[in-house]
Amino acid sequence: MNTAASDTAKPKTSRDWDLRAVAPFIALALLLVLGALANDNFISVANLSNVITRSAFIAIIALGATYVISSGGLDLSVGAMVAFVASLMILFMNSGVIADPLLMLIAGMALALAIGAACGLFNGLITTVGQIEPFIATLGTMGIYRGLTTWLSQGGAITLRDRELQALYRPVYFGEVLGVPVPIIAIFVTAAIAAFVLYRTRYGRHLIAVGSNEDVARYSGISVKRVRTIAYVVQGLCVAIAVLLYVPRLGSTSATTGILWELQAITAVVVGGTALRGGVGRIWGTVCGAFILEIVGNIMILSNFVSEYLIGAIQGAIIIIAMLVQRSLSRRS
Amino acid sequence: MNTAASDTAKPKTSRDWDLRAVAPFIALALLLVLGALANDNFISVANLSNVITRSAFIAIIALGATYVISSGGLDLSVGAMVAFVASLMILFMNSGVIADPLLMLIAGMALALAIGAACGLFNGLITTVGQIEPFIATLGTMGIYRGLTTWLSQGGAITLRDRELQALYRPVYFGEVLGVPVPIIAIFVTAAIAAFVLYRTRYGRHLIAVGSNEDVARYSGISVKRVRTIAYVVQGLCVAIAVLLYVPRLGSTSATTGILWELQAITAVVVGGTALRGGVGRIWGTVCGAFILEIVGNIMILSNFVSEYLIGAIQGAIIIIAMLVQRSLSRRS
Amino acid sequence: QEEKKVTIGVSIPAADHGWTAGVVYHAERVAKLLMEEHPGLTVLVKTSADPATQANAVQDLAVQGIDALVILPTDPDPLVNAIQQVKDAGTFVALVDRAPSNNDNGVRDLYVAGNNPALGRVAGEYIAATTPDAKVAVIRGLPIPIDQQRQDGFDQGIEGSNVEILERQYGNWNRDDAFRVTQDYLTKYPEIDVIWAQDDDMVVGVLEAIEQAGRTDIQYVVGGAGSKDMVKRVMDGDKMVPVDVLYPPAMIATAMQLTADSLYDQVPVSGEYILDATLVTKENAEQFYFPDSPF
Amino acid sequence: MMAAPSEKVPVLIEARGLSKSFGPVEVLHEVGLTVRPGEVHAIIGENGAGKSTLMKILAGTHAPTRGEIRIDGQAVQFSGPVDAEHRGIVLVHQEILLAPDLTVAQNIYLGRELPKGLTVDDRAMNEGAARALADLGSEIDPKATVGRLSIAQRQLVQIARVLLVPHRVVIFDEPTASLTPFETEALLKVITDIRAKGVGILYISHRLPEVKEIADRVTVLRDGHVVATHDVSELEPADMARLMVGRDVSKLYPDRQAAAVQDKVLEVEDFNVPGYARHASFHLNKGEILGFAGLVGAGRTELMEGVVGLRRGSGTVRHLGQPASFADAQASLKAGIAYLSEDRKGKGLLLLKDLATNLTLASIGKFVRGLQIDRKRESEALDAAIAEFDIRTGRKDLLAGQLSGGNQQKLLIAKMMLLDPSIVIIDEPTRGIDIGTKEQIYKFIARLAQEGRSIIVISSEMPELIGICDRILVMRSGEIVGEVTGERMTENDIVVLATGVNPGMTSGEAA
Ligand SMILES: Nc1ncnc2c1ncn2[C@@H]1O[C@H](COP(=O)(O)OP(=O)(O)OP(=O)(O)O)[C@@H](O)[C@H]1O
Ligand SMILES: Nc1ncnc2c1ncn2[C@@H]1O[C@H](COP(=O)(O)OP(=O)(O)OP(=O)(O)O)[C@@H](O)[C@H]1O
Ligand SMILES: [Mg+2]
Ligand SMILES: [Mg+2]
Repeated sequence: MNTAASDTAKPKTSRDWDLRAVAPFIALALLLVLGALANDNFISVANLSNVITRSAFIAIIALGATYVISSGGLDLSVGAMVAFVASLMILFMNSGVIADPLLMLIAGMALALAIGAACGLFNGLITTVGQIEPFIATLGTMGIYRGLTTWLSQGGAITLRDRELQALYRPVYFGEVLGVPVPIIAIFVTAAIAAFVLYRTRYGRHLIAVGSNEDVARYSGISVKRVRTIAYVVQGLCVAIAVLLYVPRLGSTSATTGILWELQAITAVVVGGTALRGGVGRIWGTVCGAFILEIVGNIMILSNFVSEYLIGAIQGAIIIIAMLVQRSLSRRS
Repeated sequence: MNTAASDTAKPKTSRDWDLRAVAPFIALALLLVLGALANDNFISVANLSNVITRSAFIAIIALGATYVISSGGLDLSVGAMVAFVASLMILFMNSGVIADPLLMLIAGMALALAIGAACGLFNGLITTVGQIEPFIATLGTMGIYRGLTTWLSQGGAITLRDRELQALYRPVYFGEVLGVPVPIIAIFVTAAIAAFVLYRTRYGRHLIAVGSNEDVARYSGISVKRVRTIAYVVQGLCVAIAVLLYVPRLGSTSATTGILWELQAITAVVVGGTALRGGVGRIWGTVCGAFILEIVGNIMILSNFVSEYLIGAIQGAIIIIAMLVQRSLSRRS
Repeated sequence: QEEKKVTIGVSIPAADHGWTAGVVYHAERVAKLLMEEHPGLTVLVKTSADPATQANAVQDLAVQGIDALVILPTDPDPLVNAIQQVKDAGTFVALVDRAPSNNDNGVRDLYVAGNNPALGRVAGEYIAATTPDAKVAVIRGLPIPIDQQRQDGFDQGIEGSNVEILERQYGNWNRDDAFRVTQDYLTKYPEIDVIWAQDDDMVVGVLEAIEQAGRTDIQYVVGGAGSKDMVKRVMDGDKMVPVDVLYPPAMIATAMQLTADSLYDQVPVSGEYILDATLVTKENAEQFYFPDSPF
Repeated sequence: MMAAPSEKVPVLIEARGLSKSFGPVEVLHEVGLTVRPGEVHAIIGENGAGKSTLMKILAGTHAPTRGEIRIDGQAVQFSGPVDAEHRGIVLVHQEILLAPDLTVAQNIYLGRELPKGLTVDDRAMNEGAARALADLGSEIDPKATVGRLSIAQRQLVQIARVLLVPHRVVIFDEPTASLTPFETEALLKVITDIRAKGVGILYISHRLPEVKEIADRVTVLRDGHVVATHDVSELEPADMARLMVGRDVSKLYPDRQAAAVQDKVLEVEDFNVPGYARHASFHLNKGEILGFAGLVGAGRTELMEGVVGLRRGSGTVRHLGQPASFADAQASLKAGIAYLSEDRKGKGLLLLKDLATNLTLASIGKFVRGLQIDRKRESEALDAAIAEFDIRTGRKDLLAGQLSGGNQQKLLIAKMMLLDPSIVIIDEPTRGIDIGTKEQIYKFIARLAQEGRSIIVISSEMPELIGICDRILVMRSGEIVGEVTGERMTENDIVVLATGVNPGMTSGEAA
């Protein structure tokens, strides 16, 4: 043990932080090079646009997770919440209470956002008012949301029935604006808003304070419970936005939708440079982390060297290597 | 990650601590009452012995998790590690390199322990020397262990072929000593050793110090990396012990063995009163937590009130309620 | 002679339990055979763990340029759109096993399937015929549509008989969960005649739990799919496993074969090929026994 | 006081030309220093002068950028604090470094547990810890969890821990900052004892009379340079202050008239904080400075935290005549009541965030324009605070944790003042603050009162309370046991009330 070790643990100047913030982007760049070597098609616009488009779900959910994690919380229920919100949304749109498809679609989307926010609020209240460790609280609600979805779907799938509605809704995932797929726009717009709120507003400041040191926040007159609860609500809204993109893609959902997405979202957040202990939030890092995860999967499928049995192992190894690269980058300097 | 307001987080008298430590046992007692109301057979010796016996895997793994978590770490790879160690153990015993079944069995068991320790060491080194956030590091190794298992089993099952060996091995799960099933003995012996090491030895003291405040431990001349790494090795050994009990039960393993056991183990630890932030370790609480999880599942199936679709939801709700009961217990006084 | 260059993409679920492992095994086996047979042919086999990643995998295959797609969807409805895209690009699509709600020529050219409702029905009929007054405990798989189809088939199969279903619980197609559920069934019901476990993997756990409890009231267990272990037991005349219901993972091989034929022999292959859910008995077991398969 | 060891005695530890830079900023410049066996060598200097940094280098926590350390004439290089400890050089840190989840005894013996077979000998360690603490005049329960102790108690535990190591040189970095006279006296006695055994001692304190009392030699640091080293006999506290600050600090406490108005802005009746304070009743007048004295653990902090809603408590509180009940600090801050915690690291500042973020944390609403935080105004506020409170920082982009202890305290005061509160409760306002800055803070407090604000000062330094307060309430064991005003505001009267040793005095005096 020497002093050098303890010195790196606590960065000395804001400089250090900058390198840490850049590290995920360097890891992403390295992966792009690796991908280009693995398969010629990798670097094509079509492929990259595919990959980024489909990272939208995890990226947007991970934006919410960045809020929760920077506030010192954790949400394991997001995958189940996707299934739950999507089920209710589709069931509502299948119910036919509104005749006009467009109106119905808008109502369905509003409903999804409301349910997402409500689920987030529920998570938030259990952890803050109920004072239960977030890991356990949201593991519990994960069970609840997934169980309710199973019950709603009676163990099967819930499929959007109305063809007209489906046709109307399809462009939300498959459409393009000025040549850019809608989900990509959704990622960047959501991230921009998230970044603005986190870095530029009063609430964002409070969030980071709560995550850094709860007591300091409390003594500074910040309502820790309120700030944290809102973070969970933001997470719920992000889940709902992901659902808005998810439903038109597959037009259907089931009790298995979104399984393990929580781990992917958290991984994206951490790979993006946000520490799990709270107090730091890196919105753009998170987006980058989500891209990294998706690209690793893409490279696995495009390259033909890896036995499909080993894909999981290689993915795991790549994540670890990416983190090691980050670490060694931020240690230099 | 702890939302508890600081005055409950730092209890004022030694009373409080005791109540917190006792809370899981009270929750367990309440569950027993609930179970007895749900079904007459619940409280029968046969049923309870079944339930406790099969909780052995999670309980023993969770003991290791208690070490890792009190040291301020986390291990998400344990479920995959179970599958990996079990696969290698069975493949070795199928290889027939040792003719005598008993010797082969002993060699196989020793091998399992060695592999478990090695996997733990690998996890430990990545998080400590590699300085990667444990959540991500062990998520990565989870992928690696599970991927390797899939590859070893070619996606199928790996079954112990030697009938004689199997017969010899069976009592390790199904046998009894003085009427007590072997797995139950294994739980309590492992827990007693774990408690002794954690509470009574120098290493245990250092472990808690590292989890409580890393800098302080370092200034006290404790090698933080060594202590943490050993905690992961202990976790690996606990996984191996669980494997030793697991293999004789079905005589086979597959790539799906142990899926989500990591979450169950962590839940058991937290339900048992150990905080995820580290610095506190409750061995007997963990054992109690593992029992609680298994009993909740048992009650679900024994009772007739719950639709099979809703079981997950009710289980989630019960965990949350159990934690709320704990909280309110430790707040009173 | 110069064979024309053709690429077939095969997208199947990851080998996450016995049956899918069998699918992977057969896909790999036939891919090799086909490529030997046709020097110009490339077969890309890709596995995915869940619908979302499989949709990605299909997209990735399409990016690489394929002439035909053989797909066994993890969950069909969520994948319809992804398949549709490939189909709309003019690629030949063979859909295997799991059908979406609208399974017509607009979505695919060829449909090869085992028969999920039949798997349930055959098991139900066997139980109704063998033990018409049996009390049956059922262990289901995961809450997804295939499971529901098997369940509905089973209910049809026992219709009209006195067979009583005690309970249905999810065993998640997992041996350990099946073991746990069975233990609890045994505690809860003093008398069970038959356990239908819907899948051979789960039967392993069921049998161990019964043996441990030392219960003799259970007359037999019916599984499904045709794993080599269970087929072997049927072949050997195991009392507890008198029959098995076939749901062969080799159906992927059939689909790949047919697809290759349609590309090379210019024989227009299309329509539906539904494989039977054959009842495996001691008499016919031998022909369904593949000792080399992982499943 | 003992005679200083003669110049002939060999030097125990010596620093030669030590320099230290953090990034581009040099905080120590060519510092030289010697310590002889049996000598108490005091280091004094303003906040941020580099005292702690120098000590950390001597104790192996930091490596010097240039220069060398010699022990017994041999040049050495420490691989870390543990290496230095093995060579007999131990440091009592200015910040508390204890594991909050372990007990007192476990902390004291951490890393060198007494073995008993395979296990650790908890009984022996508990006894040893109790003895070590008793030597320091404290009765802290060795089995108590450290997380539950007050700052002062933790400081004592930390000192006990260090003194248990075999040592040749003991470095105390502001050991008395959070101690009351009672514990301070015990500590000084301990120091006298170990010095008699030939141990060399380095001693940092901002309490100059204490330095005068205990030290043999004094080295003054200013901006990382050694200004002078003198035998203590050549220096009076006033000279020390002048050397440190570079100007005369003859009049520490501002002149002020006691508030004339008897307008009660805050009335507290029968207030209870479970476990800490009982039946507390007091009031605060407009424009008044009210002092709270008491020994460590008297419950002053907890009582105030209860009143402002940071802690659960019950009782009647009237603010400006209206009944008030504050659910949390947000509520009390909104009512214009600000509480400055004594625990600046744990509850005052976000150590890993920059200065501006910390400064505006409680009052961020004032820096919002539209939806956005106005970064420019924030940075202007920081400039203003640095100027007004004389925060010594090399760079404005430092993290709060990188400020020296005293400067952190100034930042904390600046943070709360941005709220423009009408009632200010300051807990240990000058803990760890150099004498020059103290003067500024006292002036500042007086000015606040002049402006018509009302102030409660909790302090363990009686001279300070006597110097600036209009009235002083004394607490003992969770109860307000008396009030002293005017003529009666003497150290003796306060000590009698605080300790209760003169039984005839207590009951009749209660406010
Ligand atoms: N890790 C660090 N990185 C950058 N600057 C630092 C660091 N540690 C200390 N400093 C700076 O070094 C200077 C000296 O600090 P030091 O803590 O030695 O002061 P001090 O004399 O002990 O003051 P005080 O009386 O307030 O405790 C300060 O300006 C401080 O901001
Ligand atoms: N570990 C503990 N266990 C039991 N009681 C404690 C403990 N620590 C403090 N107390 C009690 O809490 C009360 C007040 O503690 P504290 O030291 O915070 O008071 P204070 O007057 O604010 O002291 P300070 O001078 O440090 O500000 C005392 O009655 C003391 O006995
Ligand atoms: Mg200092
Ligand atoms: Mg205090």
